[in-house]
Amino acid sequence: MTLFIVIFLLTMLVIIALAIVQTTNLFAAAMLAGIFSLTSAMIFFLLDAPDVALTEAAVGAGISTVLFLGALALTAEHERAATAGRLAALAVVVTIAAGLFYTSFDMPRLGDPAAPAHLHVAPWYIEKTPEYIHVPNVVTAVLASFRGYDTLGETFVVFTAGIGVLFLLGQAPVGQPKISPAMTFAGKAGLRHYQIPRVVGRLLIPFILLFALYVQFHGDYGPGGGFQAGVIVAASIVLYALLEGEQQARRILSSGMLKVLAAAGPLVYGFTGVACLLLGGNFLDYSVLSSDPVHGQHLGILVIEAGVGITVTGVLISIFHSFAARGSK
Amino acid sequence: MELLGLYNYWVFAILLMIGFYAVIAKPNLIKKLIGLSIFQSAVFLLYITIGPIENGTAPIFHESVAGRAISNPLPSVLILTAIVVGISTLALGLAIIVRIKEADGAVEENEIRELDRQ
Amino acid sequence: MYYAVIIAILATMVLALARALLGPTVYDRVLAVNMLGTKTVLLIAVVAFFMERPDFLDLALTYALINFIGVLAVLEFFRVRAQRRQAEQKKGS
Amino acid sequence: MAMIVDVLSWVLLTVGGFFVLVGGIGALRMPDLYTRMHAASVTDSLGAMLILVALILQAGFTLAAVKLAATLIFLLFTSPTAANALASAALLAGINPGLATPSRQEPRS
Repeated sequence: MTLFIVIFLLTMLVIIALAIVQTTNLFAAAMLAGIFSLTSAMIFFLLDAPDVALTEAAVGAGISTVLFLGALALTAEHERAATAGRLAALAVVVTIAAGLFYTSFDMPRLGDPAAPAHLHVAPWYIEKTPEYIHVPNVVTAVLASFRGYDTLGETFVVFTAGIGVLFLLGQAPVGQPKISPAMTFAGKAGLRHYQIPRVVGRLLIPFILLFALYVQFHGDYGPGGGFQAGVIVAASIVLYALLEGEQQARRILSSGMLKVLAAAGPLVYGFTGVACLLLGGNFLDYSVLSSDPVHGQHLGILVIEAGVGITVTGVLISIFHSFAARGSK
Repeated sequence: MELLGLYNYWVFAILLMIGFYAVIAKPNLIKKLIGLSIFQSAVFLLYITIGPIENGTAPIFHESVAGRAISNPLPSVLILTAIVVGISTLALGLAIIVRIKEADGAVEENEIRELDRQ
Repeated sequence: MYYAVIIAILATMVLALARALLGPTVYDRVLAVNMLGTKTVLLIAVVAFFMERPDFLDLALTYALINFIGVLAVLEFFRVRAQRRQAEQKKGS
Repeated sequence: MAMIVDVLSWVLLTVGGFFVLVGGIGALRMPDLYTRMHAASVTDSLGAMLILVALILQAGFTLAAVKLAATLIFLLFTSPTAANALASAALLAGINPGLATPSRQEPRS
C-alpha cells in the first residue's frame, strides 16, 4: 500500500514540476512550488524519513513561499521573454535523461534490504546509538554527535548565507526611488486592517513558539531538532510581521539582536567542541563533558542543537527583514 | 512489480531534467532559481528513496518499533541539513536577483545582456 | 477502512491539484494550495496510524501551523500589489 | 465498549472521507471563485474534524490523542480564517461573485 501511495505522489510531483516550468506567471509558479514541497514532504514521510519531512514542511511550504513572494514584490510578476534555444536545451535534457534511465536498471529496487547502502555503515549506527549515546532518534544521534563536524560546517554555511544576504540587501539602495513603507512587503502596517486573521494569528503565535520549543528539546526522542525548531520560531516571527507590520516586528526583535543570535549559534557550537578539547577529549567528543560518558553525550547534543536552532532563527528572520524592508528606508 | 521498484529513479531523472531545463532554457532569473530548487528536490528524493527497508520503520526507537526492521538513518541526516542550507542559498540567490533588478531594471537574461552591450 | 479514507484524500488532492493548474484566477490557486495543505495534514495523520507510528503526529501539527502562515503571506502580497497599483493610477491620472 | 468505539471511529472516518471528497469535487466543478471557496472551506473543516475525531477515538488516552486534538483545534481556527482572508482579498481586488451578474467575466491573471 505504501509503495502505491508513493508512486501516486511521485507521479503528482512530475505533473507539478512540468506545470511550474510551463507557466509564465511567476506568482503561480511560486504557489505550485509550495504544492511541490508539500507533496515531496509527504513522500519523505512515507519513506521513513519523518525528520526530513518535518524540515521540508517548515521550510518549503512556509519560509520559502514567503521569500519568493518577498522577492516577487521587489522584481516582476510575469516572465516576459520567450524561451531561447528551446530545441538545443531539450536535446541536452533528453539525452541526459536517457542516460539516467539506462543506469536506473542497475540500481537496487525501492526498499530492497540487500541494497549496498544498508549493508556497511548504517547497521553500525543503528546498533551502536543506544549503547554510546542512548537517544531514541538515531538521526539526531548521527547528526549531532557521530557526524558533529559536518553539522558544524552546515551551521557555518547557514551563517555565511545570512551574512551574504545582509551584505547584498542590508544597505539602502543608491539612486532608487524610495517606496513608502505601506507599499513594501509586510512594511509598516502589514495586515492590520484584516481583523479576523489578526486576532486568530495573534492568538496562535504563543502556541507556535511553545511547539517550537517542544520540537527543539524533544528532538532526541522524536522527529525534530535545532534546524526544524529554528525554522518554526522564524515562521512565528514572520507571522507576527505579516500581521502587525515588519517595523513592529523589528521593535520586538531588533536587527542587532538578530545578528547577535545568528553569530551566537556557531560560536556556541564551536566552543562546545573547544570545551571538549580542554577537558581532554577530541573536538566535539561530548563524552568528556560529564563524568558519565552517556550523560556527557546528552549534554553535548542539547547544547549544540540549541546553537543550531539559534543560528537558523537569527539568519532566517534577518533574511526576511532584508527582503521586506528593501527600498523603504 | 520488479520494475515498479525502479519508478523512484525514473521520477528522479525526470525531475532532475525538468529542473535543469528551466535553468538552461528559461531567461527569467527567478524561474531559473525555481528550476534550481526543483533540481535540488530531485536530489533529495534520490537520497531519501535509498533509505527505507521493506516492512521497516523510521529510525526512531519507540515501544511500537520492537522487532521491526529499521530503515537507514544516513540519507535523512544528509538531506535534513541540505534542506536548511538549500533555503539559505535560495535566499542568497533571490537577494542577488533583487540587486540585479535594481541595477539594470530587468530580471530577464536577454534584456540584461542587451543592457550590458550598450 | 484506512484504505478508503486514504484513497478519498488522495483523490481530493488530485482534484485540488487540477484546480491549481486550471486557475483561472490567482485566488483559485491559493485556494488549492490551502486545500492541499489541509489534505496533507489529514493524510499524515491517517498514514501515521496506518504505519503504526502515531508518535509522528508532530508533523501534522507543523503543517497545520505553516500552511496558515503561507496563506497570510499571499494575502499580504496581494495587499502590497493593490496598493502599488493604486499609487500608479494616481500618478497616471 | 471497545467494539462500540471502534465502530464509531470507522463510521466517522468513512463519513469524513466522504466529505473531504465532496469538497474536492466542489472545488473543481463549481462555476465561480466564491462558490468554489465555499465548497472547499466548509467541507474542509467538517471532513478534517470528523477524520481527526475518529483518529482520537482510535488512539485512546495517549500522547497521540493530545497531538491530534491540538491539530484539530489549530485547523478549526486557521482553516476558516484562511478562507475568510482569501475571500475578502478577492472581493477587495474587485472579483465579482460571478453568479450574481449575468456576465461571468473573471479577470485572468
